[in-house]
Amino acid sequence: MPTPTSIPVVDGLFDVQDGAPALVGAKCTACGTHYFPRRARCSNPACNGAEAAPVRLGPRGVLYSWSVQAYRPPPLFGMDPWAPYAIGLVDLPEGVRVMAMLTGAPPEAFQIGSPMQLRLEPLRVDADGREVLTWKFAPVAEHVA
Amino acid sequence: MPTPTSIPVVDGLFDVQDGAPALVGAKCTACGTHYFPRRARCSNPACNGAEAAPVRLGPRGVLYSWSVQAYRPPPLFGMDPWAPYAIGLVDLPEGVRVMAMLTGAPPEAFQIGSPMQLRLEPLRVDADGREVLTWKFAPVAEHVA
Amino acid sequence: MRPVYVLGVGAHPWGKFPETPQVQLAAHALGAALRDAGLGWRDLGGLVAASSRFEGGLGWGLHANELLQSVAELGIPTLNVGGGCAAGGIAVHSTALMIASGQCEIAAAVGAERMPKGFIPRPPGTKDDPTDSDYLRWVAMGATNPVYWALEARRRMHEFGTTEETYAAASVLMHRNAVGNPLARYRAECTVAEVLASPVVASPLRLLELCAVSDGAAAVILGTESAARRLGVPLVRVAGYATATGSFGDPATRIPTISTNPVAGAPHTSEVATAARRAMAMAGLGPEDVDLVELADNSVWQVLAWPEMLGFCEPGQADWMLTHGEFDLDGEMPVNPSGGFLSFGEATTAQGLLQVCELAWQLRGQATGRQVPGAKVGMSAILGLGANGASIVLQA
Amino acid sequence: MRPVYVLGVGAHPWGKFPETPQVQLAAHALGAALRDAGLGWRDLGGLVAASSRFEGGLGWGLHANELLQSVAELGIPTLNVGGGCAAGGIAVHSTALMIASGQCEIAAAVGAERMPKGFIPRPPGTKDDPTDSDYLRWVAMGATNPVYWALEARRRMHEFGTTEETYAAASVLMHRNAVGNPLARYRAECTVAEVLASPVVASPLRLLELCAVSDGAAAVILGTESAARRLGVPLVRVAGYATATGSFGDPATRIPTISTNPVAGAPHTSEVATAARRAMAMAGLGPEDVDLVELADNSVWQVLAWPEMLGFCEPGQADWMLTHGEFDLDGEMPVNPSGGFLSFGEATTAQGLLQVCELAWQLRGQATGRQVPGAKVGMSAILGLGANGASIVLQA
Ligand SMILES: [Zn+2]
Ligand SMILES: [Zn+2]
Repeated sequence: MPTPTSIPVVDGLFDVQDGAPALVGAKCTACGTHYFPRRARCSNPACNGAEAAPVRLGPRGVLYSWSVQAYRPPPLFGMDPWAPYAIGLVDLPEGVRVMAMLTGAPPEAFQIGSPMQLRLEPLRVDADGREVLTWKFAPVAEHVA
Repeated sequence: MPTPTSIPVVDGLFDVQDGAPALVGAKCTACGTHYFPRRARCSNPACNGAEAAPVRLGPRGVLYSWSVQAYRPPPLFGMDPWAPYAIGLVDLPEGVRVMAMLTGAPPEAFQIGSPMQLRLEPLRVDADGREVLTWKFAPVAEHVA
Repeated sequence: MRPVYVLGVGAHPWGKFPETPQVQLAAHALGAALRDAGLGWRDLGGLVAASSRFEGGLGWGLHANELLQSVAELGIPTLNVGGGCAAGGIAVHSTALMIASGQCEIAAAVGAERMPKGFIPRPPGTKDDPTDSDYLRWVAMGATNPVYWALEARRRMHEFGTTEETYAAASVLMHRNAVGNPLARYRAECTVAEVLASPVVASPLRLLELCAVSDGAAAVILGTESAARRLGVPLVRVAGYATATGSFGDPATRIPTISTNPVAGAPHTSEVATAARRAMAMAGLGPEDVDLVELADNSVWQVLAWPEMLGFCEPGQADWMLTHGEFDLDGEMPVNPSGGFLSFGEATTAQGLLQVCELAWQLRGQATGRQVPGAKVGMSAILGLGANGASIVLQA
Repeated sequence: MRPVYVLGVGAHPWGKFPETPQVQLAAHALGAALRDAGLGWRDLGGLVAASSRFEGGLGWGLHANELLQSVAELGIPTLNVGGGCAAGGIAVHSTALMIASGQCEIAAAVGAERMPKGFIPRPPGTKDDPTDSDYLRWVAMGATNPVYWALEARRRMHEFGTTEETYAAASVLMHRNAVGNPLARYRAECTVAEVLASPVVASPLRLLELCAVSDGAAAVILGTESAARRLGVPLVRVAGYATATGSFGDPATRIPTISTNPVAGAPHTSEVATAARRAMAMAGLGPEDVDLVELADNSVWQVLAWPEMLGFCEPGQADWMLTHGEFDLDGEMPVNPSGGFLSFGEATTAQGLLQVCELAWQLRGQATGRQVPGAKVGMSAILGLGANGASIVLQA
């Protein structure tokens, strides 16, 4: 979680309240559609451009699909040390399907349909010694081991 | 003129033969239209994409118009030291109207219709101490002073 | 081809808006045009965006898609069209074709731009390439855009005796027209003396004789006659619309090229002259039928040269027309009642759309403060990088 | 709208051509199409370019203008259209509209691309922008393009029991078709075992199950029926042409987004499904009338999923169709006789045009080595960044 010794990989995508992490998205004030990340307006044509307001999402969901990336992405992705890792799509109860790195299990050990839980984990340590955090999903504890 | 102590600002736009500088353009093998700089094909629709072959242009022409640039252009233009300078359009006998820096007279002293002559002059000195040459046009000697 | 009508027009004011992302400017302009037409987002059957390279468009010039994904995922056909500063005019042309061809009943064109500061630079991420004339003009002679217009302006002085005072008077006229236009960025009147006192940028042109760069956005909604009648909007028809490219032998030295191959008798700025001729022919009208023109005054030179090129007066006659008030709002041939680029500053892709908005407001009699009396036919003319020209003729 | 016919098609082979500038690839392809039609450059009445962001186009996406300035300054209307990988299909659509609307008799569409190596990167010069999902997907999770297809492929295994062997068999089919296509980059047959032995890139997808990036170019010349008859070319009609964008609720996770808002019952990859449905409706045909399809196989997943999406078989039935030879050249529904993206490698803006070239060769009976027997109706389907879809239906 963000402390003076950690920073988010990008500001405004997640936060921690009372020790609990959540993704920060938006909810249409007209039709209730949820979005991630935050956005200004709803894209449901029925809403005719209605506004969307910030909202916290998750932290639980269900794994919709996953893959393991075997080759190192371009340098903008600063994961260090680098090793093949899983990326998944997680269905949140708010109706948003979110893409995220997966953690909490070996890369090829994930299962579609598993309950998942949001975690904020370091991608790397920056030049100032701070952990750079990103959002990930892990299998819910009672479902592993 | 290019010597071991000078280099062209861009390769292939001008050369010196027997001490005489010229611009290097192209001539359509079908209709005879001249181009500057070099290009592969003629754009006269009557030529149906005919090839154009390299050819030397100038070195004399007639000043079609001119302006004095009072503000320093973006850094890609490495003129050093910088001072306001004239740019002109020169009609070459081959039918090409070429844009160039003007030299050989104070910036505001050029006259439309003047006979002009090609000169290769330094824009700046590079990190290796070489003069970086560009093409310019100057009033033909007997017409100034 | 079935007739095409203007259903709605709208714009965001021009200026500098560092806090407003490009897509938000676009949504503002198109939202205003929808309200003007009495339509909602879901009524759109197609969307054409004038594609910018400066900001937005998901980084790939997909401005129509980004706008739909931001506001209304309608599934409708979109088109993202390039064309440099002519893109807005080209977008109106493509939109008109969507209606005329029967592909849809109601479609919109939008252009929105946030410009970088200073001289317009090379596109983001451009490599130094000796076969790229845009690289050559910078590295070998540092030729800024104003120099290109200055070379034309100086030549005109030689050929027709145009004076610096006349050029300054063109700037004065543009700024006077803008006083009445709340969308314009520069709305203060100025005098010939003030223009002549402004700093020379590229002789003979001065700061107040060249257009600045601005942020801005504009949108036009077109539709069928039955849609126009159903909505009850004023009946303004898109009587002519055309695009063109440069012809071989055109003597204009185009940004960013460093040479031309002029052929005797070939028309100057042929991409615009040809587009305008085609648009007029399509409308079945001649220059004498046009009540006002919105033309791309990147500099004062165009205010004089283009009315001649477009057939509104003879070559060399524009100086007399200008100085005798014939280009004024109540003159024989009003030029840029909006105030033009000189009063707006250029927001590239939006500019061609703003021209068409202004034509519509004029023909509807809604151009409060800058109305051309009794305007029934208006024409736009715009030039874009790469030898792109476009012209739109509206008729009330 | 008047009928539109294919007058000529042409392409440059796909591969890596470091010595050939983008505009030269374009000139090669359009030159070949002109020869195929028996036309010269000066016969063109309009030119539409699928606008790339990787190279050429005067740095501003003006590829049609650059081509004309290089080969023939005709003064004709041009259009430079974006649309990511769908741009080629969108360009054919715009060109067809030029003919159908009566704007011109003969017009061409061209796409030419030289791609950077490796994973497709962000556009040149892009800034790090936290509101840009293309930035977020890279910086926060390093999601490469293959991961997006891999997520779909894994889900399909879950829903329909598709096996890794079936995915491999899709690659085998594409490569077998390409053996007969001199334009393809990869023309060697391969086996299921060889595909399964190729390295995993993004599980479950392997190197031979994903399309590489290539250089290539293709062009299509369209015209009126009278032009086709005058030239004496085989009569192939552009019976349907449509573009579409994504619909709200589409469950597809689109490159480069990092989320979706799936709505129950909403169609997957709706931009392509909608475009195909509109093109079929325009042609007055149904899936059962189509003799072959050229679809955008960025990965083997599309080879199975898209025939279902396009209505050629029921959801989940494609595995059986593939493994029983029904997608083969002599099967019930031949898929990608050209060899597809998997055999060509993707040259983004050119790809949608190559599809239409292949349809024309097939319907003319000129697809030597890969001919679908008795092909009379062919359909293309292509997806582009920004939720752009396009589909073209040709009929002999
Ligand atoms: Zn909503
Ligand atoms: Zn020639």
